[in-house]
Amino acid sequence: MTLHIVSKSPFSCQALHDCLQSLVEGDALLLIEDGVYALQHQALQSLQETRIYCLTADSEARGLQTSSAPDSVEIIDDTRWVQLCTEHNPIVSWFR
Amino acid sequence: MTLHIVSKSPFSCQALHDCLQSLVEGDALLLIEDGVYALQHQALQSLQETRIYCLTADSEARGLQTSSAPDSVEIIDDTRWVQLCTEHNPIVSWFR
Amino acid sequence: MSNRTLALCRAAPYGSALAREGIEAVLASAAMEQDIDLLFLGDGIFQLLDNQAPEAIGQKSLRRNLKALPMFGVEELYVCQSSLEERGILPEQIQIPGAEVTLVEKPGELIAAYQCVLSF
Amino acid sequence: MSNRTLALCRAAPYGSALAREGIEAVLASAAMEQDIDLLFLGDGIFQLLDNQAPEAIGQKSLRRNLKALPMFGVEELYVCQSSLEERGILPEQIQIPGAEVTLVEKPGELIAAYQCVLSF
Amino acid sequence: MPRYAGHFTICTPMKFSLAIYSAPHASQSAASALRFAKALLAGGHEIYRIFFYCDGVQNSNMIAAPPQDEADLISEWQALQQKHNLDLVVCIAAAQRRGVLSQREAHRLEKPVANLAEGFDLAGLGQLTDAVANSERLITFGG
Amino acid sequence: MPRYAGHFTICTPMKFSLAIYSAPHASQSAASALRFAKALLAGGHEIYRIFFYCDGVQNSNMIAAPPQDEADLISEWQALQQKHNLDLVVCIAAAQRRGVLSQREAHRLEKPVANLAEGFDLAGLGQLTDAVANSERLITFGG
Repeated sequence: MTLHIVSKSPFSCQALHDCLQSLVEGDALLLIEDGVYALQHQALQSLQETRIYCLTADSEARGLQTSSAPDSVEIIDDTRWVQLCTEHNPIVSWFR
Repeated sequence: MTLHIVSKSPFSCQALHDCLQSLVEGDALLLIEDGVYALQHQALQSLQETRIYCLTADSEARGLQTSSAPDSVEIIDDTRWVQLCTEHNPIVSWFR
Repeated sequence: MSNRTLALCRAAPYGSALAREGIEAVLASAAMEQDIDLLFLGDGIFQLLDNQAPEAIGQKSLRRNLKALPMFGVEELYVCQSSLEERGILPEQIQIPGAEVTLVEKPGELIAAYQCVLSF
Repeated sequence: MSNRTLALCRAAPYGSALAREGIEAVLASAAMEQDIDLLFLGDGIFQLLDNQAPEAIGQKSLRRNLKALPMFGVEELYVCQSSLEERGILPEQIQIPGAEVTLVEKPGELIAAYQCVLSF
Repeated sequence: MPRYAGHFTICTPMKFSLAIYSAPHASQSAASALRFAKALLAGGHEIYRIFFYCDGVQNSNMIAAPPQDEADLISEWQALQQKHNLDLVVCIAAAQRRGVLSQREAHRLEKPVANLAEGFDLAGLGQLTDAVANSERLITFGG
Repeated sequence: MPRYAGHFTICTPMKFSLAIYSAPHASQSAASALRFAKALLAGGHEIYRIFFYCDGVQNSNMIAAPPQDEADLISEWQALQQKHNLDLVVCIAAAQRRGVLSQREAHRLEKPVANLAEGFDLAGLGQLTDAVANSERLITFGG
């Protein structure tokens, strides 16, 4: 199962859009860097079947209220990030 | 009157979107670099009141058929680019 | 000669250096007593969010720089209203002490009032 | 050990160096006889457009590099169908001599078949 | 069909400044700026200053060595500077962060080598403010 | 409310490689890569190679001098390299274009100075291919 890593804001960049077009059931989505602004974006609301993760360092850096994020989002630390990478293959980065 | 210079593709970047939100009647829009892909984008079709220019060097570089672009688009060279800059003020660059 | 200048701030903080380097240019300008205003538009409004804690990603808070603006005489911050709404951010989440936040409905009309626009 | 690799090409040519440097990495890989396929998605499909003439902007044609792919054994190019449609590009506008263009309806299923994905 | 129009209007010379934020090879914008600068000068206009900021400071890195068949923007800026006595200013703070140093800065920061190309000067952000104040047009090349 | 979950699963060590495309100061992604590399090593995993490509080659520019209160990624990479004997490979073609040269390259290209930091090696794109072939996971840090 694929791990998709999105690092750009969905409000200014097509990265999340292209990624969602390439999601398959069972894939996981990890939000890092400016990708965490997806927590404010409605695109996440429609993702019922996808496990969504968000790096805590990046959401805290930006002052994002993770309490308003969808229930399906799991806030994770770097250790868990590494673990996600061992559990998934391939790993696809969406950075533009 | 403002000259807006857009240099990113409207298919992957919010530059054109943000620019169009900031257009005032009488403003001019210049497409350069990857901004010329706007010739393929429907957003231009709705701009009846805006003079639209496109750098020929950039549309030719990318193999874009300017014949399919809206009538309102004028294909210009670098000399005319300079002239547009003398005729307008302020000049606003939308590059991300 | 003096030119009324607008800094157009469209970059989210931290992901790229542009937000920080934009504010640094504005502070330099204000320190030289040039008239400079700021318009936050698009993802630039995220620069203003409260409770930023970028230590864990190895960066300094950008809000600290923004808070310095009023000390240099920049007391009014323009913010694009539809950019806020698109991102679900409320005006009370983006206050800067000592500065007045003015929501702008038509950014194009604001832009047209300046002789020079620096994009960041 | 050998890994089936997919190069995910999402950058338009010329505006940034990423499209060119991506294709250079693919050519290097193919020259070492590694299995590597390409999926053009998003603005990456613009790399394939015919009649590119970048001399006036001081760059070399990227299509020349793409045309070298079949010589290195890369004969099948995957192209995201909806990316084409969104951009109003027809399949006949993106042919590369010696290579077969395969339109992909579900890029996610293609991606899942690889052990390694290099994003460009 | 778009209109192809010939324009031969003669306009009054104006004072321009450019702000460049991008490195030569990463994006096209530095090359666009160079082309625009040449067109400005060809049109009889004055360039008050070109200010290199953010990644744009890499336009002054003298040890960049692009392949023979690729554009060499650094040399092109230098040639233009010599021909027209341009004021090419590189933001000193942005350059430090990105590893572009003059001899003097290298010495001050205890770095073993310097790589600022001849024809460029390091200076503070005040030079951007000054360019804004003293130019009729300022154009940003970024991204 | 999202779930905050504690995870203490012990997983089999794996062989990772990273490809880094971004300069230290322009974007966050090099810093993210460094953090991820540290987390990998802390988790007992092996890093087969870190390949610096595109603007990522600036991670090996030894004369970058960020202010004292900002992160110094180049030094951090060097420290990590020393501690874990990492294979830090910088794409030679990308580095030439962007003005990052070893002594040997500087000599060959007739440039007066070199600025490749210790601990990094210049090599061809084949080293990326090799990393792909010999790693169980490859992660790209770009943008």
